[in-house]
Amino acid sequence: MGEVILTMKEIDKSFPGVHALDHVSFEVRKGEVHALMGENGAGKSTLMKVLTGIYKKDSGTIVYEGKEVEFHNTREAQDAGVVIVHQELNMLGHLTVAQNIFIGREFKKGIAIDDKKMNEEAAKLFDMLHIDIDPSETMSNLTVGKQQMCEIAKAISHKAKVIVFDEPSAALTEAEIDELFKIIRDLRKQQLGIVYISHRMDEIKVITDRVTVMRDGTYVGTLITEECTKDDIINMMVGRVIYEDPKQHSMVPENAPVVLKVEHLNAGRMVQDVSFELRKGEILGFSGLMGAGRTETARAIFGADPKESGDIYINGTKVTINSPEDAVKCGIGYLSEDRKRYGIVVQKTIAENSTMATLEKYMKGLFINKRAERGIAQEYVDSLATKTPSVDQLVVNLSGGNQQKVVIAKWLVRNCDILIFDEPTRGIDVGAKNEIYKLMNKLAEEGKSIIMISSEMTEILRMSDRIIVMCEGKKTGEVDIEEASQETIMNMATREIS
Amino acid sequence: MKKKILATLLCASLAATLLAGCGGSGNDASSASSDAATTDESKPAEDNTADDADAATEAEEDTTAVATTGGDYKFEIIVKSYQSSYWQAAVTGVNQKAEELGVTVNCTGPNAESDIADQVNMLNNAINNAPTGIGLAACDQEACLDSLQTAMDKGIPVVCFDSGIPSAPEGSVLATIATDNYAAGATAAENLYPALKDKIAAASAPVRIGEVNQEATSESITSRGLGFIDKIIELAKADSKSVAVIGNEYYVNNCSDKGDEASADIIIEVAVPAQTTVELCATEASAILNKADTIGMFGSNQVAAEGILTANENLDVLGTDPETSILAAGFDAGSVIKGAITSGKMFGAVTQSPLAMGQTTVEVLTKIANGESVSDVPTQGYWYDSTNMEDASIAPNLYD
Amino acid sequence: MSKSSAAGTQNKSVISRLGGQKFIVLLVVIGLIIFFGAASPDFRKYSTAMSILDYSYYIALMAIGVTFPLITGGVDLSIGTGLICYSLTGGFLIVQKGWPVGAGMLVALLLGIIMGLFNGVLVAVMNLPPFLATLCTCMITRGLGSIFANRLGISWPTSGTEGSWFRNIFKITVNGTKIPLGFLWVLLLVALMAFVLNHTKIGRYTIAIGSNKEATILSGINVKFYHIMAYVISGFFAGLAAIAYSAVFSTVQPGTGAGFELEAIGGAIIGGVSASGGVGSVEGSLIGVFVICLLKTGLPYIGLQANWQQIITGLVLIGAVLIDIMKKKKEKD
Amino acid sequence: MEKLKQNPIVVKLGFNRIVLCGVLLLMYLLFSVLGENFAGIPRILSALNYAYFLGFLSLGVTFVIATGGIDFSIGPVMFCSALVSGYCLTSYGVPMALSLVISILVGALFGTFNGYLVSHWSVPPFIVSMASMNIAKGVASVFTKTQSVSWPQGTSEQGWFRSLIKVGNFPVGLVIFLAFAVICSVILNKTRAGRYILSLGSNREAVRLSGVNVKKWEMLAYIICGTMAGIAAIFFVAAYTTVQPGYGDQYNNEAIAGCVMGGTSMAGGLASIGGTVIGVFIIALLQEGILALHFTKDYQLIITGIIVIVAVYADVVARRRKN
Repeated sequence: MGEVILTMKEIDKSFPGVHALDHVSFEVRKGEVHALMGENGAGKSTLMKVLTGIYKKDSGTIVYEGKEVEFHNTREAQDAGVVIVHQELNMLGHLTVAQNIFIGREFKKGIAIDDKKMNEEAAKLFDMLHIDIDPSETMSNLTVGKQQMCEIAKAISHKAKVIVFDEPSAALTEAEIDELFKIIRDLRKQQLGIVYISHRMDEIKVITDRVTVMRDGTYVGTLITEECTKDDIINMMVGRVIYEDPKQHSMVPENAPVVLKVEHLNAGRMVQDVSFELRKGEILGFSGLMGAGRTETARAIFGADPKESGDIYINGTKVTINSPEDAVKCGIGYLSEDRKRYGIVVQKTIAENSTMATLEKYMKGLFINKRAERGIAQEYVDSLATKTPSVDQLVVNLSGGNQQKVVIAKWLVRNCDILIFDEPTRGIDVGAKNEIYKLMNKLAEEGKSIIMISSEMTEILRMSDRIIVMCEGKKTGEVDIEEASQETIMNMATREIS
Repeated sequence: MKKKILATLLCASLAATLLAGCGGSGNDASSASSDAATTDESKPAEDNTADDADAATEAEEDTTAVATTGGDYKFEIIVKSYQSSYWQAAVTGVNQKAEELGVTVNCTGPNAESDIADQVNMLNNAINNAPTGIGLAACDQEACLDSLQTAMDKGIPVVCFDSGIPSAPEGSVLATIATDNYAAGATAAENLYPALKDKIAAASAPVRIGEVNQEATSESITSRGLGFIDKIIELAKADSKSVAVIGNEYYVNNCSDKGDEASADIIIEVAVPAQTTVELCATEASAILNKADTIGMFGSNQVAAEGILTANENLDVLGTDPETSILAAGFDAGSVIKGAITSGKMFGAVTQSPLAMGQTTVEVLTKIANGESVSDVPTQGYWYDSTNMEDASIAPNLYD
Repeated sequence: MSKSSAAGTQNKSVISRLGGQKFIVLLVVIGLIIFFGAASPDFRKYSTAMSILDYSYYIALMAIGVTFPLITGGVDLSIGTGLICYSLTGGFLIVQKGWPVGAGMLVALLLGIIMGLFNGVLVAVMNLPPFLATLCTCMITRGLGSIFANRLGISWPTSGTEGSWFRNIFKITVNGTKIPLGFLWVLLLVALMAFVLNHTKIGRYTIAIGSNKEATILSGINVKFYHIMAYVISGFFAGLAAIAYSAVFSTVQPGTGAGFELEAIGGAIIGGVSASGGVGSVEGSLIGVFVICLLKTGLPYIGLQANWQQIITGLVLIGAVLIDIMKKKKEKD
Repeated sequence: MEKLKQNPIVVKLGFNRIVLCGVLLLMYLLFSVLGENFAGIPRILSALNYAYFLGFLSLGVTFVIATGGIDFSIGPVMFCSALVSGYCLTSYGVPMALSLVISILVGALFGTFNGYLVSHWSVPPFIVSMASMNIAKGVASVFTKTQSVSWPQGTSEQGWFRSLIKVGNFPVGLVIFLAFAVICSVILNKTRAGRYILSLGSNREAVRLSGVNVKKWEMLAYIICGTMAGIAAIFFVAAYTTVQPGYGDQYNNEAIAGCVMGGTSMAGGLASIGGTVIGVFIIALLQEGILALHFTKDYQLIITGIIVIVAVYADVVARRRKN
């Protein structure tokens, strides 16, 4: 491990309503892989965005190669050698791989862009990284994993001195992860500083040299990987033991009736022959890696995307669900992973969002009964403890957790018996997370049935009565909570399907 | 009666000039004023439609005493559009005459002849400006009727030029200065047909005469188109040739005899583009010019004639020799058409005298303002071709 | 199952290698030519081809230009009235003020560029929705053209007169045969702009902006500049189109021009430019324009009145887009 | 200033709306001072004539823009409605009342066509507009055999429809127009249709995933728009008598401008009927005032364009500040 190449000191950053970074410090040395860990919303990505100039810090200093710097945009950061491989892929789908890699710094021959040379250079990069991708392929034709590789190649091509990997492995298969690690070790040998953000404990142990843990926007501590155990890290991350506690046994009575039965559901590449049952009062966890097909399955059940085949039974009766409208009529509610895009109408008030699925019940003749609407909205603001001055508040002004509660309220107003929670706590701070968990448990106790899709292992283990694991569009396992462990689930989630 | 109205109009307009702040030196105009006063009282029918106008006239009565009988007239002239140089010539004529007579004119007009609503707004606006008189070349015969009524109620005399308004309220339009478009269209046929006669006589198969009209809605265009068609039919029948009219339904249904395409010796094909623009006229024209049996063409206004010439830029089939080329007759002048006639691309054209028309309009309006009686002034369509373009009777009418 | 899908992708790649929608539309163009040719002997004449080409220049030039804003995911509605505005102003200076023809043409081009710049600033810097921004400039150019030209209809110098040399740019007579020189220029410009689109930074970033503007900004590219450039190109080509229009149709009338842009945009979309941006090609737009021009010029030959032509053009437009949508749907499934 | 903006009454009415009203009044004062005989009833009546049909077009298109779509076939559709129904009236002897109904029906039909293609086939609204604009012009032209149609004069037996605009000097049209504006406002703000139209303009997917039949509501917006174009046709002919086939597109821009000027956002989700009404009045007053000052329509177009740019820019800036 070499000298320190990058130091971030006392970085502070607030967004309206959220103190995202509270005087966080962090450093990277040459030739080390430094893991940055923490729950979702702990502030890892924000910290890295401050580093690369996407966000402007409120206070604090960044010292890079001995000089204090402040990058104003990613371009400046790149030019200085600080490159980020984003969690959300920043690809230009209509351009080719090589064109994406060299975007903004194309090789030129006269005034023309020298695509041939770019292809050659990209090919060289891929050779070096031992990746098999055709540089002239259109980006959108690649799998998510391949696209990720391109992002890495792009970062490396920047002659980077510090590379930040923001959850690079989330979408990758085992084999691809091995590839990735090989590359990272190579880079470490070349004395690059590497920041590795991940949730996966196993990976941290395998690849990193040091671990820095963040929680709720604060710095918790830094450990030498070799000297610590997994539990040490987890304790630092969670801060509260309760997180680590898996549910010990299912809360669902043996004789609980099956409310939802899905048989041989097929919908494109991402949903292949999925079958399962959901019982009354059960929380059924759906686990798997990013891109495993869980969300797609949920959307197909809900009628949001067309399905090719498969039967759905509600309370034993076969139903036809071709649109969300049908699904809602069958008593299914869907809380999307991406609230802003699929869950709420941000320019509308809490009251208006709450009755979005049930408006016909709040009519007085032709007109909307605004008083009744506000009444029911207020009822759920109270019972869900949504923090807002009034139900007339525009949803755009609420924090993530409270927005999520509005979405939940929307389905509760509808009185849905089956609720699909897709990543219910993504982007929600820890306190609010606990409230959401409590709420879900309460709903289950009241006899609602819940499908919970989550990428957070702790969440799955804590909440589920039963767990279904998916991988590459197929159901690869189903375990009761009693038998479930991180290892078994991860095993199923990464199982190569023959 | 007519005199009384005139007096009213005069009075109102004089007062209006004053109100508008153009009041000049005061001569004696008390006779006009007293006349006006009596007419006002004798016409209570106005009350229900234009309280406002009445109020205005009343207010003005006291001031008319100081108004002049001469020069301080103000006229609003509204043309159909500014699109073609025809209208530019008319406006030039208006301005020339106005300067000569020492009257004020304000010329307006919509951007396109199809902007009927815009023109109605302009007319209403002109009425609200309370001018001495209004000269109007109406885009549409019906759309202006309400406004004309208002003008009459307010005592503003209207003179129509270029196109008449047959159904105008009695007494609102005091004179019409217009060409008999039907006859003008026929003039084109009269001159074109003899040149084609031999070819028609010699032809073994049916021959085709094309006609491009920019639209099928305005009186002037449709009259010209039908005048041309009917004249050809008449002349052909005299030579015992049968004629069929095909193409645009309006012209087919309203000509004197649409005949039978299968058995006809002469086929008249009428094309109307979707909008009144040169490039669309050109597209239509080139389709007809391209047909092997076409021997003659007629474009019934400047835009249509220019469309034919534009189409010919490629086809190069127009000329003056009926044996080797298609003969085209146009309408109106303008540098493009004039150039084509000089260079032998176009056989000839019918021109009106927009310049004179403009001048006459102002003249007539002034006469009305002076209390003189006026009557309709028919203008003519003149046939011109390369042989007579320089003639003293033609040359002044050939505007650029 | 897997076998057939593999065969499917192979089929797709054959067509996509030939240019996807471009290829299909090219077939449509050829089909239309054959159809009209078979239906009307007059259509088969050389002079007809000349008329179609003449008619196509200004639309084709506009379409080449507007392809760029379309690919950024925007649109430029000001090119139609802009064309008339530039042509009127240039023509006014030539005819009324006695400027040399070359200078008038230059003015037309300059005005185009200025208007493009204005559009670009509105969209890229002030963040106005492209549709609205250019709708406003559409109104503004319509008014300005009329004002600049004193509301007069302008006839550019006609052939045979002094200063008509500029007409030879588009059509030259050699030994009595007319050579459609303009088509050559259009093809050259298509080649040039296809090169610009595919092999220069301007084109690359135009596609990038239409593909994912955020990501393009994150790549550290001066997005504003390149976004503006797309509209400048569009304006410049509207200026070129103004010259072509003046050369072919001589007379320019104030107050017209609204609707030209829709033919150009329609052509571009038929030719495979995606209305949501990111996808499109200059050569595709040209082919698309010919579908529209062929319909416009060809339908009169089979005896269809102008009003039917409009209906058919409308239906063809929807048809073209529907085919595209169906195709995408199928690919997705 | 900031304080003023926070005032509850100001918030309720909308700051932009108040500014627009100020602009309207200022313009009127300006024209009254500068223009000849501008102040007074006749000018206002004349301006209203222009405001009626434009207003109905704008009201209709407000719904479509609220869904995040666009419809610029409204002008030609209005002309098509007026031509088809007028032709029935004058050539087939259809009674006046029925003709008016036909006019509205033709508009509604085009609205349905547009709406169906946009909502059920996901054809981009821009392209649908372009196509149906051509189709409307063509259909009108074919139906009337390329003839213009002149509606009966006020004095004739069937001229009663003109009292829809005014009786004597009383602007009946204004009452009707404002009544429709109120109805539109109620639909937009107090009914399910309005709620869903606005919501789906803001976030279509979220509304769809709430189990709402978005296709139906989106289509409804276009149908309302088409129907309004049909009504606009009646007010157009009542004011201007004659319609000519092949035209109408000159009114698209002004109708959309009026709507957008009033604060309806092209991004969808935000719409203000009150704003639309003021916007329309501004345009109508502008065109009247421009004429009175002896300028040409060209200046009106330019000024309208600039006002829209300013209004939209203000909206963009306000939004950016909010986020």
